[in-house]
Parts: sequence; structure tokens; C-alpha cells
Amino acid sequence: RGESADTEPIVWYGMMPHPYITEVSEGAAAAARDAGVAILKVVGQEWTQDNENANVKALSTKGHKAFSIFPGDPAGANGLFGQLVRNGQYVVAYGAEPNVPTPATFTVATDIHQAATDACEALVRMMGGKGRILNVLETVTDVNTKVRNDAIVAVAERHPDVQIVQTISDMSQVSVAKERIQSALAALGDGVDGIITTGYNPTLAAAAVLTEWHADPEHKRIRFIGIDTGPTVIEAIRNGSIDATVSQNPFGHGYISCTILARMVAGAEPREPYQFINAGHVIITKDNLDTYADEIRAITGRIIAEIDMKYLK
Amino acid sequence: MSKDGKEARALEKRTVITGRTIGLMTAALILFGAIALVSSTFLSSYTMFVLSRQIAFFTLIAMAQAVCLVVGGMNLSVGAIGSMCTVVLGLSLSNAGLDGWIAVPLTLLCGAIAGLANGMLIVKLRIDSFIVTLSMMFIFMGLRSGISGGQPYPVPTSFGIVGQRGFMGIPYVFMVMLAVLAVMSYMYRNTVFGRRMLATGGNADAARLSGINNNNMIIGANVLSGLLAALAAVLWTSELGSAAPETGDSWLIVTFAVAIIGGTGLKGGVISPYGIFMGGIIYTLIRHGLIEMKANPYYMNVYIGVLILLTIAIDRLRERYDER
Amino acid sequence: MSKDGKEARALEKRTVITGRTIGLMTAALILFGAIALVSSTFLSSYTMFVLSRQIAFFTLIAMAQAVCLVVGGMNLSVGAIGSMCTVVLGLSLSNAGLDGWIAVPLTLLCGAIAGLANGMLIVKLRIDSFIVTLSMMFIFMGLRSGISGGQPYPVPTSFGIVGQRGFMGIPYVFMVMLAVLAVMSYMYRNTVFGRRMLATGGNADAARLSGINNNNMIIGANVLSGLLAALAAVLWTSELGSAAPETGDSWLIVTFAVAIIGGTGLKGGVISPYGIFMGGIIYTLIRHGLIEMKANPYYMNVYIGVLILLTIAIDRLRERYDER
Amino acid sequence: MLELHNISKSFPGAKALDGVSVRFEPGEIHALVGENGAGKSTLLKIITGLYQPDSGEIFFNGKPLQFRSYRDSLQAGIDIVHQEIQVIPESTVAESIMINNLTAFGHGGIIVWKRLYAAARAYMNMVDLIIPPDTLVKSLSPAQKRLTQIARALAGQAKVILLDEPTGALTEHESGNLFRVLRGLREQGVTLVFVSHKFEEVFSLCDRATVLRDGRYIGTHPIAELTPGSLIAMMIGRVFTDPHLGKVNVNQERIVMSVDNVTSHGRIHEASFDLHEGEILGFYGLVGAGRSELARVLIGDLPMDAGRLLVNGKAATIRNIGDSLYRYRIGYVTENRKEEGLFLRDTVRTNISVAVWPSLRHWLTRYINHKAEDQVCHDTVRSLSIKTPGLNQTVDNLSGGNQQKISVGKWLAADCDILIIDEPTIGVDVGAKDQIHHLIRDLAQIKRKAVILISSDMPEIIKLANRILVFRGGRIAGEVQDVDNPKKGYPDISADIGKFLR
Ligand SMILES: Nc1ncnc2c1ncn2[C@@H]1O[C@H](COP(=O)(O)OP(=O)(O)OP(=O)(O)O)[C@@H](O)[C@H]1O
Ligand SMILES: Nc1ncnc2c1ncn2[C@@H]1O[C@H](COP(=O)(O)OP(=O)(O)OP(=O)(O)O)[C@@H](O)[C@H]1O
Ligand SMILES: [Mg+2]
Ligand SMILES: [Mg+2]
Repeated sequence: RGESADTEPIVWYGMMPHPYITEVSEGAAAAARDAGVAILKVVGQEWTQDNENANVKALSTKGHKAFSIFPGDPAGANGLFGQLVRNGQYVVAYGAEPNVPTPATFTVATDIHQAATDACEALVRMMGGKGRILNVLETVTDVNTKVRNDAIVAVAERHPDVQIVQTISDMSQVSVAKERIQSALAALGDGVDGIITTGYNPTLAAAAVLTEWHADPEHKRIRFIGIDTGPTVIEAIRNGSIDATVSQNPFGHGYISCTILARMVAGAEPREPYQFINAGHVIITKDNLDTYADEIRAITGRIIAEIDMKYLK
Repeated sequence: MSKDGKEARALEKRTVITGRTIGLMTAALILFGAIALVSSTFLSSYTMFVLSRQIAFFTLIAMAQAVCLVVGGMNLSVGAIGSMCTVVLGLSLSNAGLDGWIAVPLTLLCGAIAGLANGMLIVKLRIDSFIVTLSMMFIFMGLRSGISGGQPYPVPTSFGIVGQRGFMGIPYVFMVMLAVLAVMSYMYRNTVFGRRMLATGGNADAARLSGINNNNMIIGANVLSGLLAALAAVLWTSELGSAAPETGDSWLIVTFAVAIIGGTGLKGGVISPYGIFMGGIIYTLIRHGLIEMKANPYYMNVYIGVLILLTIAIDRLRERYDER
Repeated sequence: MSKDGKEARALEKRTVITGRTIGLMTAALILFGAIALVSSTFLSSYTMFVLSRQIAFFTLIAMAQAVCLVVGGMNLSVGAIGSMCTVVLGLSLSNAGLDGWIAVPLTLLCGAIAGLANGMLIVKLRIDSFIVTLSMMFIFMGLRSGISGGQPYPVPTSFGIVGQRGFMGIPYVFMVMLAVLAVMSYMYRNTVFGRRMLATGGNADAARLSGINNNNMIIGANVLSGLLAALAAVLWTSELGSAAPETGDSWLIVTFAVAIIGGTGLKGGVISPYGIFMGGIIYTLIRHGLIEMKANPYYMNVYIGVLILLTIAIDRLRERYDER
Repeated sequence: MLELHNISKSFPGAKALDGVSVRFEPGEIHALVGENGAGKSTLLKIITGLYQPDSGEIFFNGKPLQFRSYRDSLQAGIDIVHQEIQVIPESTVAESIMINNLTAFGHGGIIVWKRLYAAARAYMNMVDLIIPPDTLVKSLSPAQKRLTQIARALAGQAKVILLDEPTGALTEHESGNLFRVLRGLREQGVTLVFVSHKFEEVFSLCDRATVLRDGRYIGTHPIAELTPGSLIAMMIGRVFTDPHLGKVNVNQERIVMSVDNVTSHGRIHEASFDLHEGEILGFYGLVGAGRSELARVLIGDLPMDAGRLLVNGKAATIRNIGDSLYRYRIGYVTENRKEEGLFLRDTVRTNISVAVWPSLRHWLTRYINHKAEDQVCHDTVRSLSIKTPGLNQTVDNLSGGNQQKISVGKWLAADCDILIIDEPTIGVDVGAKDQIHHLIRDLAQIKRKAVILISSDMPEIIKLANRILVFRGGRIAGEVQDVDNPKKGYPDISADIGKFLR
């Protein structure tokens, strides 16, 4: 296999241009700086395993040694990872955990079940321990959706006065999400006390819908928690149109995964064949708007500090 | 002489509200009535506001598709143009800090230019519009991703007025759409440009042999399509309160579904703007009705598919029945 | 004289490889050479293995589209059928624990039935294939989401052999595709069914008046399309090592791009399986070449769009030049 | 004055025009005649900028013309009525007529329909097209579509009008009307070029005639100096005699098809007749009389709502054309070759063999035998003298007449027992017409088939048929027998037919 001097040892792969991916890539770039290795950053065209396979397979022919990859389809990605590993290349998954067992050596991700549970508990607290929840899921072809839904249902069951009044799904675009959330709100009227969204697009859409909803003084206050951040979401929290969102440490996904790969390329060995690294999450409300970034950075710092004790030898 | 006058009126009448449009109206009314019966919140002003805005939006993007279908082509890049225009709007409002009165015309211009590019490529390279707009879809989508990096642009709150407010419970967006409808309907009935576009779509060879410059008609239709897509993007940005680059990603299939439910022929030469409006209403009501009924979200698409098929099948049966 | 002689022979002989296919071959060769020149890893056996499997996959799904284009229709539900078949395959292998030898025929049958449903609706309701398959796309996609809940199904490792291995550096998948190509090419040249499908697509009225049952041809083409989509889904599942419900989500545009680059007419009546194969090669090489060149990933779609357009434009120019 | 100098034009596999020079004067009706494929349509298309010549020059009133498009030609005052009917289905008749000057009927691009209709009606009256001006073109009969096109050319007020077989779909009445209009235009100094294969028309209407043969200019002569014989000789390069076809030998004993009170709602009312072996049965009637529709009912393409059909004495249920062709061996040659007869973008081979594929299958492998297929095609091409460079030629590239021969040839190849032939010689030159006539005749006489011949060309139907059914308003109005009796003259028979038309 030809390996020219300018072949970067590490490839960081993002699904497609997307705010989450952009933040992760910043983490990857920071890791490259801090570890002093060259990292090739590649971003695909579609959020599908197909597209990822086509692109990564093309890359795998080029003599790179290690890959940091988002598993588009947690089961399907294992096929891709297996091929890379068989080809003698290291793989670290970031952002979501592939189905276990997996050929990848590490996963750096938010514990989505925990994050969804925490978010839903936070929503229940905001609703004062009782009320009706509109559960907004993002896609129907993503296993994480099911994990999140299970977590939310479990929280609702723990609180006798809380019920999920309707679940809506299948909205991988903001426009569709806005339409569906609006429709549900229109259909349920005052029958909703809280909304939880567990995807980026519905969160963006819900922020817009609720901003509009709360602009009408006759409408009752609907509590809300979303996931992921974006300028409009942060702005809506700041001006009180929505209550909270969960930040998933995307910077850390990129930074930690690439740092580990850099060590492995330099010769470090994993302590276990496979480990999950919880990159942590933080609930953002009006109170910690200006400090949440530091909280997340602190989590990342803690993980990096423990790398040699817990993950590598 | 008076006979001609009557005929002229007959033509105008026939083309404003055709039999098909009446059929669609009936379908829309039945849907409306059915939902109103089962839902207590359906007739609330919030619901009406939200739904009419949705209808306006679907109708506009379907028009952007229909104007290309009319000349016998199609525009697969309609959503991509919408996305790109959103980025242009976001850039001008947010990064360049331009005023809306400058940013919006700029965005519309961008849409028109994108449509012009489509049209020029179709006629100059003499390649099917399907292929050209498919390629251009890639290109426009790439441009919007490259320029924006996928990040939405914040827009000033004042920019949200048109998209989020209304007058007497009627959203401004809906009024804009009605105005566009009226103009389009008039254009296809009474202007030389409109009639010629219909002729080109009806039979391009015959149109050419009648001295019509088909190329100009095709270019014109594509510019119009780009313009309408840009307009939809502007209204959508205003409604959302931020310029999201992925704006047009879900448009493509909707535009076809609505335009076709609305009776626009895929073979060209036929359009009914009011029919498309009805198509927008039916499509919106189908989707809203499913949520009202708390349809299993995982099976949602099945119901949507079946209902689209049913609507069109009933419409065709009616038509065949009428022909007797 | 000798020129006339050559022309006369050309007008007399039946050819498997048309002038257009040769043009496409040249384009593919040039692309291949260009990438080989700039990349040191391109000619490695691993690269060839990976790329040829990709080519096989693109070619198969494009064929699934092309067989419908041939009869003058299209199949927008090709990816949705692929998705649904993946779910059926996953269910039979994983939940029902069936053997591959039973699960695969079952999956192919499911694809054929889906195609049959498309075909029956098109001919019975006499609705355009565009509308029917658009609605059916919703329905199939809803079914696969509803049944699977988005959950991929694990499949036994042994099931991965066909998709992941090869013989003498040639993936089994590629061989399957070559076999399919040969059968298709033979069918359209030599069988009554194949040639009648071409006739139906060329001019449905003339075909009807020549005693051809167009409805049967349309149904047949749709069944074939469903079958090919199911086959692609099976191979893809084998390659991926799991039955992922979202399998077909990205197929639609690829099928059109590859089929059209490969010279399949959008108006029906024209197909060249080997041309589609060349289309698959060109499309794969374009995508691979862009990665080889480390093209700015955010603008990737722009380059893909430009290259598709260029390929087709050059092909058309060549054609027009040939006509002189 | 329109002058052509040394015009040449080649297509792949055909030299359509070879150094043609000709002059068309104002105030004359100039006939352009020649066999199928002689280059007449090509010449007219070059004059109007639809094709660019390979070489040569055109002068109009002394100035050189360099048309880049048809619109330039219109602007210069030169218009054309095409051989092939091309319409815009969803537009109104008035609009189609006025399409070149829509802008003249409104302000700033907005149409005033009332004025448009009034103006269009004048031209419609001129060509005797008496229907509401807002009728949609798609609902017109072929003849009405043709009249619409002629009205459009008149409305253009052109100084030169080129008419390429304008009377193709018209009846004598409509043609006669058209000729009056053309003579009027001649008085106004308009230059008229008239292409026709019908000699009666050429001789009664035109002032001079130019003959083309195989793309070459043969000569221009005043009509007065010509006879049909000399004109044909110029066209085909030899002396031509129309042999008398003689009596049709019908086997009265054997009824191959019996039509009993067949009704199709709104189309055909209680049609009954018998068809015998070896018979050529003519269907005559004015445009829209229902002849073609009855044919379509018989082959199962239109529903039969009442009545019975017996084929070879047995009741036949024919649901589609597949049934009629493969079970009952009934064929139908359409009158509308472009839309229904041919696969224009496909090869000559496919077009000829499409209806015989099943029988060409290899006995074992069941795949179409290429050798047998090519044999069938070559035979057909030869027996009909179809002018094509090869079996792979795209049919679109053949001349109108050769296309018509292929449309008929397909059904000859299919070897049906009963063949319904609808307007077999529309746009076919005399030579080819004669060939097709002989083929139809041989079909009945030598191959002992039964033929139904639908034709609006009275001489043709009288020449071939032994019996003629006259149609009016969807009914069989009457029957003229003994048509092939050599003792009966053309005037007698046409008078008999005329009785039933009123
Ligand atoms: N577009 C074309 N491509 C290729 N060949 C063509 C084309 N148009 C005409 N030809 C050829 O040019 C020759 C002249 O055709 P043209 O149509 O001018 O004949 P015509 O005299 O009008 O015959 P007809 O009486 O049958 O209409 C024919 O051999 C024909 O096959
Ligand atoms: N009076 C009429 N006015 C307008 N259209 C008519 C009229 N009568 C029939 N038609 C239409 O004209 C077409 C030709 O009719 P049909 O084929 O039955 O008649 P035909 O006797 O075969 O005449 P043709 O010479 O036109 O073939 C049909 O489509 C029919 O609907
Ligand atoms: Mg001609
Ligand atoms: Mg007829």
C-alpha cells in the first residue's frame, strides 16, 4: 500500500454540513493542534450510512491509519468499521454508540439514554411535577430515537401525574418539524403543558413555534426542553420564549476521539478491546447560559486527564 | 358579435375555476368538515392561522414547480434554490447587515438568476430539464452548504413580522400567496406570455411551427420558478425567525404532490393556479388531520401516501365520469 | 464510397454496444486514467475491490429505475421498495430465524409484489406512474418505519459472504451485477417481452394498435423494477452486515443520475444496459475522484453536479457531431 | 419573387436536395410535385428556415435571405402549412389561428379575447370551419385541425404561402372551398406553392408545376403544356400507365366476418354487413362519418355496446387488439401513422416486425430469431420499394410516403386474414400509391384475404373495391354494389355514392 509523506495519519469524518458536525470538527482541529498530528477532515453529503460508506471506503484506500467516524446507522456502521479494522486501521466512533459488539475500539458519545432521562426529569420539574407532555421525536430510521423514547416513557411512568399526551415523529427537516409541532399544538390546544424534543431539527422548530405561541398573551405557558444548541435556541432561552435545552459536548466528541487516535497512532494500546467514553452533557437554562460552555470544557478536560489511566496503556 | 363576447366570457370562466377545481374544492370541504366534526380545537383562530400559513407555503412552492411543468419540463432544483436563497438572505441580513428592503429583492434576484441558469442550460445545451435541474440541484445544494457550513443565520426580529403576524387572523403570508395566485391565474389566462408558455408545453413542435420561440418560454418559466422559490424562502425565513440553510430540503416531493393533486399535468400545457391552491389545502388538511387523529407516527407516511393516491384516484374517476 | 459503405453497414447491423456506449466508455477511461495518474493508491487491489462493488451497486439500482423509464414511466419508489425489502429480509433472517436460502427468495418476492402493486395501480387507475410511485414511496417508507421502528436487524455473519468477499479480487456483488446486465441486455434485444416493453415506451398508441397489451408491459416493467430493487437491497444488506431500514433513502437521485448518464431516455423506448454500467462507473469515479483530490467537502455536491452536467453535455455534443 | 439557387441538403443516408434552382412568381399558384422522398417538404422547410441548406442561396425580391429560424421567415412574409398536422391540444381554435399575432389583440401583452375571436372567426369562415372559436383544438377531427392550420397561414397575411399537401385529410367539399380561397389570394398577388400528390388538384388549381425527382430539379412548365401522363413521366423518369385492375373475384360462399347490429354508444348505430373471402369492401363517407370508429370497434379498441360479431361463422369476443390480431387474425392499418402507426424514434426493423415477433421465436429457445426477422423486413422493404438506407434507419428520418409504406407494410408482414386499411395512401406519391393499390388487390385476389378499405379518396375506393358502404353520422347509410363492374363508369358510381351522402 502506497503511503506518501503527505498522507494524514488520522481522518475525521462528518456526516454532512450541519451545526453539530461543525462543532465536532472544531474539536478535531483542536486535537490536531494540541497533539501535533495532521488530521484530514472530510464531510459527506447526506446523513445516511450509504453516503458515509461510499465516502469512507474511498478514503480507506488512501493509506490513512485511523478514523474518527459518526456511525450513521449503529448496526450498519459496524460493517464499515469491520472493513477498516480488517484493513489494519483504527476506528473510534463518536456521537452515537454503534451496536455492541463493534469492531470500533472506542465510542466517544453522550449517553443518550441518560441525557434524555435527565432532560425529561428537568421538564417534569419545570411543570411542577404534573401535566401532559408532547413528545417530539426526530427520525424514525434511527435507533437512538427508540432509546430516547424509552427513556422519556420511563420518566413519565415514574411520575403518576405526568402523562405523554401525544408522540409525533419523522421530521428530519426544520420545515417538517415546524409543521408537525404546530399541527399538534393546534390539535391539542390547551391540552399540553410541556414539550420535549430529542433532536436538533425539532428543537430549532419548537423554539420558533413556542416563541410565536408565547408572543400571544392569551396562550398559556408551555414548558419546553430540547436538545442541542444553536444561535436561535440560545436566543430563545435568553429572552424566555423557551426554557431549556441539553448540550451534548460536540466539541468533546471531536477532541477526545481524535486525541485518542493520535495516541494510538503513536503506539499506545487500548486497555480493553472496546470501551464507551461518556462525553457528558449539560442542561442549559437561563441561569447557566453564560457558563455552560465552561462546564462542558471541564468535562472534556477531566476525560483527557484520565486517558492514560482508564483507556490507554 | 355578442356571440363572440359570450364565448370570450365562457373561456375566462372555464379557465378560472374548472370542473376539476370544483371537484377539488368539494374534496377540500369534505376534509375540512370531517376534521371540524371530530376536533374541538380545529376551528380555533390559532389552528386556522397556523394552517393557512402552511397552505400558503405549500401552494407557493408547488407553483414554483407547476410553472416549469407547464412548459413541459420540471424543476428538481426548486428546493435547492430555496435553500441557496435562504443562505443569501441570511448573509445579507446578518453578515452584511443589510436592511430587509434591500436583502429581499437581492434574494429574489438570486432566485431569478438561479432559474435563468437552469433555463439557459436547458435550451443552450438542449438537455432535458430533468437532468439539468438534477445537476443544478447538486450544485445549488453544494453552494449553500459550502457558503453556510450548515449553520443557520439569525435574522432581526422585525424581519419576522410578515411571516409571523397577520391581519384580522389572516396571516400576511397567506395574503401574499393570494396575490401571487391572482397574478399567475391572470397571466396564464390573459397574457401573451402566459398563453405562449401553455402552447410550448402543449406541443413544442407545433408551437415552434407557429412561430413561438420555445426557448424563451422555457427560460421564462424557469426564471419564474426560481423567483417563486426565492419568495417562498424569504417567507419561510421570516416565519422561522432564522435563515436555516436546509430550508428547501423537504420541498421537492411536496411540490410535485401538491401541484399534481391540484391538477397540473405532468406532460405540460395545463395549469390551474386555483387548483394548486386547493391542492395545498388538501395536502395540509391530510397532514393535519393525521396528527389530529393521533395517527401512529411511525406509520404516518403510509396514511399520507394512501390519501394522496385516493384524492387523485377519486378526481380521475370523477373526470372519467364527467366525460360520459 | 467506402464511407457510405460503412454507414450502410452501421444502418444494417444490430449492435450490442452502441456509439453512445462507446462514447461513455471513453469518458470512463479518461476519468480512470486521470485518477490513476494523480493517485498512488488508486490501482491497489483494495481500491479496485471497493470501487467495483460500489459500481455494481449503483448499476443495479439504476437498472431498477431504467426498466421503468423504458416503458415511458418512472419509479420514484425504487428506494422505498429497497428499504421495505431490507426490513423483510431482516425480519426473516433475524426474527424468524430463516435460512438465507429461504429469506432471500422471500425478499425478492416482496420486491416483485411491491412492483406489481405499483404496476396494477398505474394501469387500473390509469394514473401517471409518477403520481402512483410517489404515493407508493410514502406508503413503503411508512411501512418500513412502522414495522422496524427504525431498528436495524442483525444478520448472521455467513450472510455477509456474497456482499463482502470476492473471487480473484472481483467482488461477488460485481459478478452478480454482470450476470444481471447480460440477462437484461439479452432480454431487450432478443425476447418478445423485452422488445414489446421498448415498443410500449416508444409509442404506446402504436404499440396498442400493433396488438401489444401495454398494461401487461407496464406491470411487467414494474415487477422487474421491484425485483431489481429487492436484489440490490439483499446485496446491500450482505455488504453492510446488517439489515438497515434506511437502506434506500439515498437511492432515488442516484438511480436517475446513473441511468441518464448511461443514456436511458426519459421519454421511454430506449435503454442500454451496458451504457448504464458505464454510467455507474462514471458516477463512482466522479465521487471517488473528488475524494482523491481532497476537494473541499462542503462544496462536494457542486463538483458532483458540474461533473454530471459536463458528462452529459459532452455526450450530447458528441451525438450532435456524429449526426453531421 | 422568390428565387432559389443551387440548394443542396443532405441527411444521414440520404441526399434530400441536390442543386435545386427554381423561381416562384407573385400571383401564381405553383405546384411542386414529385415522388415520395423527392425532397419537396425539405425544400419548403429550407425556404422557411426550419432547415439550413448545406449550400445554395435564396433571394426574396432580389435580396438574399438568410433565415436562421422560422420566425425570421414569418417576419419576411413567408409562411408554411406543414404536411404533418401539428397542434397545441389545450389551446383554443382562435388562439391557434392567431398565435403569431396574439400581441395585436391586446394592450401590453394582455389579450382581449373578444377581439381575438372576432378576428379568428373571419378566417374560420374563409376555410369553412364553422365551430365556436373557443373550441379546444384537442377535440377537433384531423380535417378540422388541418383547416385550423390553413386558417393560421391565411391570418398571417404572408406574401408567400407554402402549402405542403394541405388537402391530405380533407374531403372534396373542403378542398374545393380551400381552392376558392387560394384563387382569391392569387388575385391579390400572393405567391402560392402547392404540394400535392393529387393530379386533379394540380391541374385544376395550379398555373405552373415544378417537378423534383430524387432531390434533383427536373423542370418547370406551365400547367397548360402538361398532361397527367407527361407529368408522371417527369416524376418517375419513365412512362406510366394506370392498368385497369379488373373484376374482383369474391368467394360469396365464404363469409369471413359478419357484423350484426353493432352499436357503440355515441359513435356507431346498428351497423350490419358481411365480409367475404377475397373481397375488398370499401367504406366511404365524409370526415367524421364513423368509418374509423367502426373499425376500432371491430378490433376491440373501442367498446361494443350491442350487437354481434361473427368471425368465420363463430361468435367472436374481441377485448383488445391482441385478441383481434393473434386469435382472429384481424389487422388494422391506422389512418394516423405519426401518432398511432409508427415508432418514430425506433428503427425500420422494429416498425415492420413488431406485430410478428411471437411467430419469429426460435422453436426451442423462444427468443426472436434475428435472421427470420431481417428476412421479413427485407421482404417488406423490397415488395413496397421502401426507400431506406438500412433496417437500422430511424423511421423519423424517412419521407412521409415511405413512413406510410412502413405503416402498411407492418400489417402485410403480419399476414392477417382480415385487414382493415384506413386511408392507405395519404401523402403517398403516384408510383407508391399504385404499388400499394396492387398490394391491396393482390392481398384479396392472390392471397385470398378479406380487406376493408376506408378511404376518402373516391377514385381510389372505386378503383379497388367491389362493394362500397357509405357512412353518414355513425350509420351505414347505404351500399353501392357491383363497383368493380368494368361496364360501370366512374360518374355512375360516384353518383350512386352521392345519393347516400345526403
Ligand atoms: N430529418 C431528416 N433526417 C434524415 N433524412 C430526412 C429527414 N427529412 C427528410 N429526409 C430524407 O430526405 C428525403 C426527402 O424527404 P422529403 O420529406 O423532403 O420528401 P417529400 O418529397 O416531401 O416526400 P413525401 O411526398 O413523401 O412527403 C427523403 O429521402 C427523406 O428520407
Ligand atoms: N361532426 C363532427 N365534428 C367534429 N369532430 C367530429 C365530428 N364527427 C366526428 N368527429 C371526430 O372526428 C374523428 C374522426 O371520426 P371517424 O374516424 O369516426 O370518422 P371517419 O369517417 O373515419 O372520418 P375520417 O376521414 O376523419 O377518418 C373522431 O375523433 C370523431 O370524434
Ligand atoms: Mg413531404
Ligand atoms: Mg377515419
